Amino acid sequence: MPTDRKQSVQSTSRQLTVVQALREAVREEMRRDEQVFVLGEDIRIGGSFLFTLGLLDEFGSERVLNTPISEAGFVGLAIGAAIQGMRPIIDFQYGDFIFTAFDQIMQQCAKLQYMSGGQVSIPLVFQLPTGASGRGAQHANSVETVFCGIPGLKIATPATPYDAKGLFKSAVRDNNPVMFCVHKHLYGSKGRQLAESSISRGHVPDEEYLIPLGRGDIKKRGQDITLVANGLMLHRSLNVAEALENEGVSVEVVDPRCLAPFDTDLVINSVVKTSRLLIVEEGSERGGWGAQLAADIAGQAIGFLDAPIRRVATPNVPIPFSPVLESAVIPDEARIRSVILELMDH
Amino acid sequence: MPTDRKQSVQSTSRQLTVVQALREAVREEMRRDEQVFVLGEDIRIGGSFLFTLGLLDEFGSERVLNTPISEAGFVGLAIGAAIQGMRPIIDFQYGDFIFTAFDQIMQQCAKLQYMSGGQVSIPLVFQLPTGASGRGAQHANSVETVFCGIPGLKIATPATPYDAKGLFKSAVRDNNPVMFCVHKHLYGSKGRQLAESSISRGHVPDEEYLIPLGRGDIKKRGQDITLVANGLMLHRSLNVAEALENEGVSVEVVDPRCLAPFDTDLVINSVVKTSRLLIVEEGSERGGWGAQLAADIAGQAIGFLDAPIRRVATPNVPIPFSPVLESAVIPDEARIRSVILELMDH
Amino acid sequence: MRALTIRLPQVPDFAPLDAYDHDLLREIYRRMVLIRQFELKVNELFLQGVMPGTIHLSLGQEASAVGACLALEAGDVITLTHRGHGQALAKGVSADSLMAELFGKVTGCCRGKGGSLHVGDMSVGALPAIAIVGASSPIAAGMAFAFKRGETGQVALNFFGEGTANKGDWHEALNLAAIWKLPVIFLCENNLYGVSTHVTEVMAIDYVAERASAYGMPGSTIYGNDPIAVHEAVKSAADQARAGGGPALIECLTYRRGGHKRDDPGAYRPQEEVQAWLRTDPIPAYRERLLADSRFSLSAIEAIDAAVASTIDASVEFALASAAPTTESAWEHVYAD
Amino acid sequence: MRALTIRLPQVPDFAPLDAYDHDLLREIYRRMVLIRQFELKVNELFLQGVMPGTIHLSLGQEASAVGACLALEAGDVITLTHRGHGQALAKGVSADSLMAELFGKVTGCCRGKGGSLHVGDMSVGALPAIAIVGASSPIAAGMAFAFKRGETGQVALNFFGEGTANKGDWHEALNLAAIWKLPVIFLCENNLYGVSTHVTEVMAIDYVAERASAYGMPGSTIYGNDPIAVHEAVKSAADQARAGGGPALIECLTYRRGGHKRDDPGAYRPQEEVQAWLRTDPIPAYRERLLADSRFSLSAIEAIDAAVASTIDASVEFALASAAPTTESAWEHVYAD
Ligand SMILES: Cc1ncc(C[n+]2csc(CCOP(=O)(O)OP(=O)(O)O)c2C)c(N)n1
Ligand SMILES: Cc1ncc(C[n+]2csc(CCOP(=O)(O)OP(=O)(O)O)c2C)c(N)n1
Ligand SMILES: [Mg+2]
Ligand SMILES: [Mg+2]
Repeated sequence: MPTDRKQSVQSTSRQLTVVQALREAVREEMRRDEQVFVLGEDIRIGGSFLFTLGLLDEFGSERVLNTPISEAGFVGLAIGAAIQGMRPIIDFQYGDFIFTAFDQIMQQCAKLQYMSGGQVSIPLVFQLPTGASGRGAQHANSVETVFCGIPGLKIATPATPYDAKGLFKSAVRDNNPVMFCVHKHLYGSKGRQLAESSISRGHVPDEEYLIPLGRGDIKKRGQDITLVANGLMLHRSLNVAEALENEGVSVEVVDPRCLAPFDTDLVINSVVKTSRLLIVEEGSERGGWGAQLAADIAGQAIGFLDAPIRRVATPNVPIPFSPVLESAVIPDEARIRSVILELMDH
Repeated sequence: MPTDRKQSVQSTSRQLTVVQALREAVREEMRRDEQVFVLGEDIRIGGSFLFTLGLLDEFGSERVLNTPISEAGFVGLAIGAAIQGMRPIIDFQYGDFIFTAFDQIMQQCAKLQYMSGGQVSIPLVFQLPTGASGRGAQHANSVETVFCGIPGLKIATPATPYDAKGLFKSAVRDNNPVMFCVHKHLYGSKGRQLAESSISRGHVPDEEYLIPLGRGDIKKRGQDITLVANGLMLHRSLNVAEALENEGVSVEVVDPRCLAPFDTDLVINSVVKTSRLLIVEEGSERGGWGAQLAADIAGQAIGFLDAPIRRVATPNVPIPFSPVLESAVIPDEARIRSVILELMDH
Repeated sequence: MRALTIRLPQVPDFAPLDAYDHDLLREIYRRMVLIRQFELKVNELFLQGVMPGTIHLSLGQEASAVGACLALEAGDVITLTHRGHGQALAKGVSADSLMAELFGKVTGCCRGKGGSLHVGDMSVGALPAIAIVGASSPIAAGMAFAFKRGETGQVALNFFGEGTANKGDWHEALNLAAIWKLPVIFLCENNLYGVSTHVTEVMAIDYVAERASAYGMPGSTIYGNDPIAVHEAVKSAADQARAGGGPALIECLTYRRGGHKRDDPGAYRPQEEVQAWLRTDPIPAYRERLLADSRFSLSAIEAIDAAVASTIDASVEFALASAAPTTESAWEHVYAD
Repeated sequence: MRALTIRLPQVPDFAPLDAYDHDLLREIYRRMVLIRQFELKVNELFLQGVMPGTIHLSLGQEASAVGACLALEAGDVITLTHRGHGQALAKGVSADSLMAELFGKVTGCCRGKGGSLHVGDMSVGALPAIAIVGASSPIAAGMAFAFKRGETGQVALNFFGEGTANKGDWHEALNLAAIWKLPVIFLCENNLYGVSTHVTEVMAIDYVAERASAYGMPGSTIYGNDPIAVHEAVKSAADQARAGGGPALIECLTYRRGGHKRDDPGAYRPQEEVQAWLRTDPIPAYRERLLADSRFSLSAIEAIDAAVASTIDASVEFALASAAPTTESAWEHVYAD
């Protein structure tokens, strides 16, 4: 059964990086709807991860706006514009900087629709590079985690070019704020040293398509254990799963793709089949989305489990700079593999 | 076996409200160590919940500072002062306003100690009224939840005057940032209409004592089911547990008292005995501390469970203003009771 | 306290009213009285313990809310503060839906989900209020951004208090509005206090409007208890903004007649200051000026008072008679479709 | 782009050096060269692919870092920016520990946990750098608060870029410092760009220092490529601050010789501007002035250059020879005891 990643090596298919797929998505949506515009720091030259590269030429500086370094200000501004019918996309240089605008997210953007009794809605996409990439603690947050508990937000964490494009287009058309979190190592932007750059390329069809927010995807079928992972961790998990297949352990790899809404049913159905669950995420273990998923399964499907629910995540530490330390704390293939084997012993 | 709440009706004991107990704690610590000072909005007249009432008279305006409405500014200022050896206590009017200073918490306060390789430490207490109290969505956040996943922070959520005082004194002496979250309905400040004001009074001994951060407390012993709850929910849970005792259901009520560090062992030991676990919290279900606890138990003690791990929490909605709606979403005794009974049927 | 004297009211000579349109003058009066009566009634209902939640009254500040809102077009929008009843009524939110909202009823302007801190009605251009100090300023700039981009000719007006000018969001908003020349008016209701804290304690300058130059924006400080002065200032700023001239900062000096919120007696205020300001109550002052204008008779004015009184009574009846929201509605509007 | 001309360098006539202490003049030179050589070496190591992480070079901005830091006392503290190597060396962080930090070694000033974006050494008064733009300003004010409260006579200096002046944290910090008269100097390195974005695009005023008046604080704009001018300005602000006169804002006009960070060629900058500024390189300009002073011979200066070169070489050797942190150390320092 071919996974998305496998499709990527079919010679006939069109191969894009994640950031190329995202640029296609944003361009298509900007052509389709002139209320869509992009703002952020230095986006006229492409932004930090080249998400906006070339947009200025096609759409002009009225729709591709360089902002001052004023995150709370321009998030608030985007909220106001969205309330008045526009559909802003905010490109963050690093998702990490959004914490300086956190009140605008948590208290305004996520709640105004509700507080107003439905009088306003806020279609607004946040393009947020997430995760660790060798720059120390302040540039290494798994930002998606922080937003998981906030009602009113949607959260996407695509791992492949195909998913990135389809989800991004849905995000732009959604009438709610969407936190679109892409791992910094997955964009495949030129000039960026990617730890695992090969995994950033993949098949993207020519024809238009959308992927609904909230629908997960089984990236590899298997019988023995359910492994749920997203973002960069999905790739590491798939590598392990593929290797284990040859060793007789059949891992089903589920990519939730979105953290809110979360496709819990997809996981439950898989767990019913495999009776074992491992959750892999990059964010720190305490308070991660994996905790919520584990709790949901322990609440709704505990009877199907033959083993403890295990999690592999970063321990509760800020991310250290030194490359040896960064790799020591962030889940790697060896850790994922060994926990799978432990669970198979149950 | 008497609980803290039961002690409160012993006629010989000294009875204080939570806010009185807190004021005693802060006063004692300010006398003990002149590096301790308090800052916040309008604290010279007592602050929002009268936490600082009378402090100005004893300690003067050099140690009791009214700030401008500049949360990020004065949190940062307190961090700087702490780095230089002072021990600031920040009184927030409502914990909800801390989100405008979130970067200072998440990226600075929680990480500078680590990033600097231990060169600095930040002894800093945040006094944060938390939870819903009839003021609509922007004043009703369970702020403790948001901080749970941030390594480097400690979090206390006392529910009784005794715990509040003992934990607060430990918080002031701790060399780390401590988020001290007290439910708005529990202070017992004069002039505040308290939904359940009786529960705010309790025994506080004359002698000095400390309660270590991270040690939970069994508030009621029981055999049949473990119920973990904090803050206002602890009181609702105890009411239910006491009523059920007469109906032959013996509920063990565990108060974690702190969310970080979390006394997971105390819960595990209880679950080993009871084989059933219910977690009750006011924050919204998705991403709550209860999810983390459920995940930990599902990972470490799943074999002892005879029933699913259940949670009672606010559903994933912002808190509505209308009193009928607020009470519909926030866990009440009826909901707690019915889930206990469901679990007992397993 | 630094410079108490400059914080005492400096009541200017009032401009004669002859130059003004009769209906406008009348409506200014009516709305000021509407706000006053509405809030007195709300206060009473609170003291009786029948009204839930908390309230922040704007008694004494009616002139700036009304002067500002009546200088706007119907299609223009305002953002409101935690002290928003007056701003809402000034912009045309109905007393019925406002009162019902305070009672948490389904007929409230926000279906009972907002409450006193979040009142507003988009159909009259009043964005449901944002209670986090400073957070509304960039949002107002954003609405203005949409107006400018859509070339709609609309203007946004951001109400805020002087205490709010020390928030980072406010700073960022003013800068964004200035560099992009957005049609937004930042309207400061400087009532000298943020809760209990006097403005001189939290700013080392005399007036909030002095900050405008930091953004390259025009700023002015006016006597905020004269609705006509406020009206003039806002009208001319709105004209400028519509013409592409960008934002402006207008500071209205005014005063809360009561405390910060219902349980606050405001005892932290020096008596000299309180007494001096209480004498400047905008409503009697304006009423006198109307009476001095031959176009307004005492009986016409009393008729307005009476009509307002019955509007208020009706709004209470309406609110009390309205249903509470259904429990199921708590689950609605978390996400838009 | 508005007003390019006012953004071209306005090189003033330099004051003669005779009035200055020989050792100070020498040390200014040595530290500027130290920074330059350090960063050129770091750049080279990056291009070779042997250095991990990312770097933001301050080539061209040496004069303001050195002029400012040498105007402080040893006990004074600075906060550093993302572009902090120069600030660190200027304040006295050793090249060895700095280089080792960039390599993520346990001998680094932050034990390898910080990296290029977070360098600093408390023992010389350099708070490990804060890479979130604006966040360090209130923290600097807080350190100054402790100095004032403890009557220690120390001063804090907050380095920030002109782009940072649009952040809310910065605004709140300046206001707090002003109302509490804290001994803190806000030192703006205005290199005209925040990443690719020219200051004229994000501010509708000419100079950051114009914002000082919004807080009731003295502000000045100086030519930042003259270390002597910077030294004078900071010295007098520090004297004021120590005497209880409160904070000051000093804006140093300077320029990045390269792009924002290693992978940025800086191609968004107009050639006219780049060329004009490149001609103002502070190091040769200052070197010439030294040579014009009879107290400095060419050979003495060349000896400094040579000594610096070996310091840098030694630092690379030191860093490369140092051990990586142990894996266990990743778990240390999350909480203080
Ligand atoms: C960020 C934030 N901090 C604190 C508060 C609590 N608070 C509500 S109103 C208020 C005072 C606001 O003062 P000002 O801006 O002058 O408005 P006024 O109340 O005088 O109308 C404060 C501190 C808040 N709502 N938001
Ligand atoms: C809050 C925040 N937003 C964005 C960034 C990304 N960033 C790093 S440096 C920089 C430019 C800063 O410009 P300036 O203050 O002028 O300093 P310079 O780089 O010119 O020294 C930006 C936008 C950040 N670190 N923090
Ligand atoms: Mg005020
Ligand atoms: Mg710059």
